[in-house]
Amino acid sequence: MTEELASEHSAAAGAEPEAAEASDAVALVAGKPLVDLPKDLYIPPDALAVFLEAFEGPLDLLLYLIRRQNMDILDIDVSEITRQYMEYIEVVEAMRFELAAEYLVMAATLAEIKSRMLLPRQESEDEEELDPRAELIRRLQQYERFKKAAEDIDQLPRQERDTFSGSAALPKLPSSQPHPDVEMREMLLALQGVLKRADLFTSHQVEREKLSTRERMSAILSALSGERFVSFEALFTPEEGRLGVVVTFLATLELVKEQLIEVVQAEVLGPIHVRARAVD
Amino acid sequence: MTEEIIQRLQAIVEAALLAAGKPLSMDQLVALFPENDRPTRQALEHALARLEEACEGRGFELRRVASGYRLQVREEYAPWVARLFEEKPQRYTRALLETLALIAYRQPITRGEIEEIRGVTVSSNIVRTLMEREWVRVVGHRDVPGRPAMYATTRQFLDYFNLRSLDQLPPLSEVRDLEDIGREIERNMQGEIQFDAAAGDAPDQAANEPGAGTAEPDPTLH
Amino acid sequence: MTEEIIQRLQAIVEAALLAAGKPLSMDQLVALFPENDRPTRQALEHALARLEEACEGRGFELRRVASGYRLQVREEYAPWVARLFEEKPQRYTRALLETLALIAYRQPITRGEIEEIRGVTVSSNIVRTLMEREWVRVVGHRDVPGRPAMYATTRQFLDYFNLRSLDQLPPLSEVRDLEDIGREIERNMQGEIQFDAAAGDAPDQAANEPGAGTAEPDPTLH
Repeated sequence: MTEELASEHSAAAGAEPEAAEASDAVALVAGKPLVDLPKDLYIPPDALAVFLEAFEGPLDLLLYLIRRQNMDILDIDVSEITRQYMEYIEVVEAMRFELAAEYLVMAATLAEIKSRMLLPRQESEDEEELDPRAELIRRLQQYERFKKAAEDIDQLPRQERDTFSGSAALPKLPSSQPHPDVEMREMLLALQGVLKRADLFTSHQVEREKLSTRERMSAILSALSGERFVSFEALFTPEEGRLGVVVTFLATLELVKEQLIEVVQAEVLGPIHVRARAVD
Repeated sequence: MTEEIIQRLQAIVEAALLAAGKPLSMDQLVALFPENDRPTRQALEHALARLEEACEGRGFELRRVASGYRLQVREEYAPWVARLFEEKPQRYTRALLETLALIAYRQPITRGEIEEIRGVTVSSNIVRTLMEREWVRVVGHRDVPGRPAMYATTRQFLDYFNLRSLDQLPPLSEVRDLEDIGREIERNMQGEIQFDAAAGDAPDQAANEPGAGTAEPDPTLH
Repeated sequence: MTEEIIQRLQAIVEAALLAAGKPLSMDQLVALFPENDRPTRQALEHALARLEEACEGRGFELRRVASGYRLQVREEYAPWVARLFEEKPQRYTRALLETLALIAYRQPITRGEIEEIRGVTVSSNIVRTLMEREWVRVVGHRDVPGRPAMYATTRQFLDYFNLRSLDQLPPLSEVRDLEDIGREIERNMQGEIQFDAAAGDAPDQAANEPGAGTAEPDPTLH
């Protein structure tokens, strides 16, 4: 059943009269492929319009003529091709169809090549004298390879024709609010704004204060939040080294100064205890 | 009906349901086939039943809904799938960033103190957002009327900004010069990396040391 | 990694690809998982390979295209699936396909350069269609008078044509350079002459052939 279906599909697709799609046919006229130009190059007027559209330009027409003659692209009979090309142009002009300027330019080029080839070859002046056809052959070859590439691309399996993206319905999705990203620079810019407004720069103390001290103040406070009194020594972590001890000491002094903790010593030389002034 | 035909019907139905991405009715499924080569409804139902089985253990399943059949992502994978559709997170407001910066630099600090510096009220929303993100926590209460909470930054805050300690933030005096901020941070981090490399295998303790970020103890401090 | 975990990853990936309905990159797949529970790329690739196998004999397959991985209907079922859609798949004119081919193989390329090779004007319509389909975009301007736009193809172009990279485009046919062409012509003519000589009655055409003048004068011919 596959073959049947497939052929029905391609048949349905092929039914669309689109000249550009015809591979062997020169053009489609009233749905029927026009396989070859009549030998005498007489083309009925209605066919001519379609015929004009069947070619992508003078290079395309030349390629067609070359292939129809079974010529090798590298060995074009310029006289013959030029004759046929000119006839084609004449017919089109006789029918008063608008002809793209490129076709006329090509006609001139062909005429020039033909005339150059008729000239006797200069005897051993520059031995590297190029075949006057070379440039034309180069252009024809170049165009032909991209014409072929276009056909290849058209053959690639593509979405909406040969394959379709698969998708399935969504189940109920949990809603989650993602967190925005913040760059430190953003935060510092914001801070700069505040500082300008608050004119905190004038505060000598703020400038000098080490942030680690403030960080430690927070740490001590949160350590004190649970219990009523903690021994002063417990705030220190000897493993931190001298610098850590100094930071803790400074933080404690600052906390005392800001009246955030109170320090109690029951007797002279007795153990010192600290606690938060306001416990949760 | 041969096994092969059923297998084929099942694949066609699956292909069509995935291409449609929405429910297809039995009529629509029948219409996939040209008139001269239509399977019976019974055959299609058989193929659908087979498809249902074939989806076991996979990321999607066949559902029968009012308008027909549809393939649907399994509910158990919703948490992962949902992340595909997460909206781009909005940006934080300037007010929030200012509040965060003030808590970082002036901790422990109360909301009232932040408001005093910023000159405007700090909305509860901002504080809640910062707490929910676990960048800020309450470390105590100030012993004044109302006993306002005092806020400080957290370990998570440091982690997020790749800081070992708050000392790695540029000092306030340098925040003044915008152009230098980026360079300063970079230099600090560079120093950190070099420090780490030099330290080799004495990591944890150094990492916990609050002053580790600064190579030389600041003489003005003492 | 246990069998169970791989099985689960496979189902999650399948669920996500079907939920997305378009290609997902490896980065996007990784991002499905929360940061603290991310599988390695290797594990995901393993799961994808397993998924690919698990789609054998089904209506769809896993394809890798430029933007990532995509689950798509198998080509063999396209004839049935196509009947779901009222509209026939869009066809593209030769002019559009040739322009697209030139942009694909010769990017970055200006409209003037395309016209030079095709030998005809490229209509603005074609360029607009290609841009609207997001197959082509402007990647810069050539530094010549008029600063014409240079076009290149996009990832969407590759995705649409089931390609992973430009390398996968069908190879361009060879073009021999001018000197080669010259030599070729000579060789051809030489062969022809010998053939003619062997055949006995040299047809007029060979003598009239204009190209003959450029060959080494052959004493036997004249």
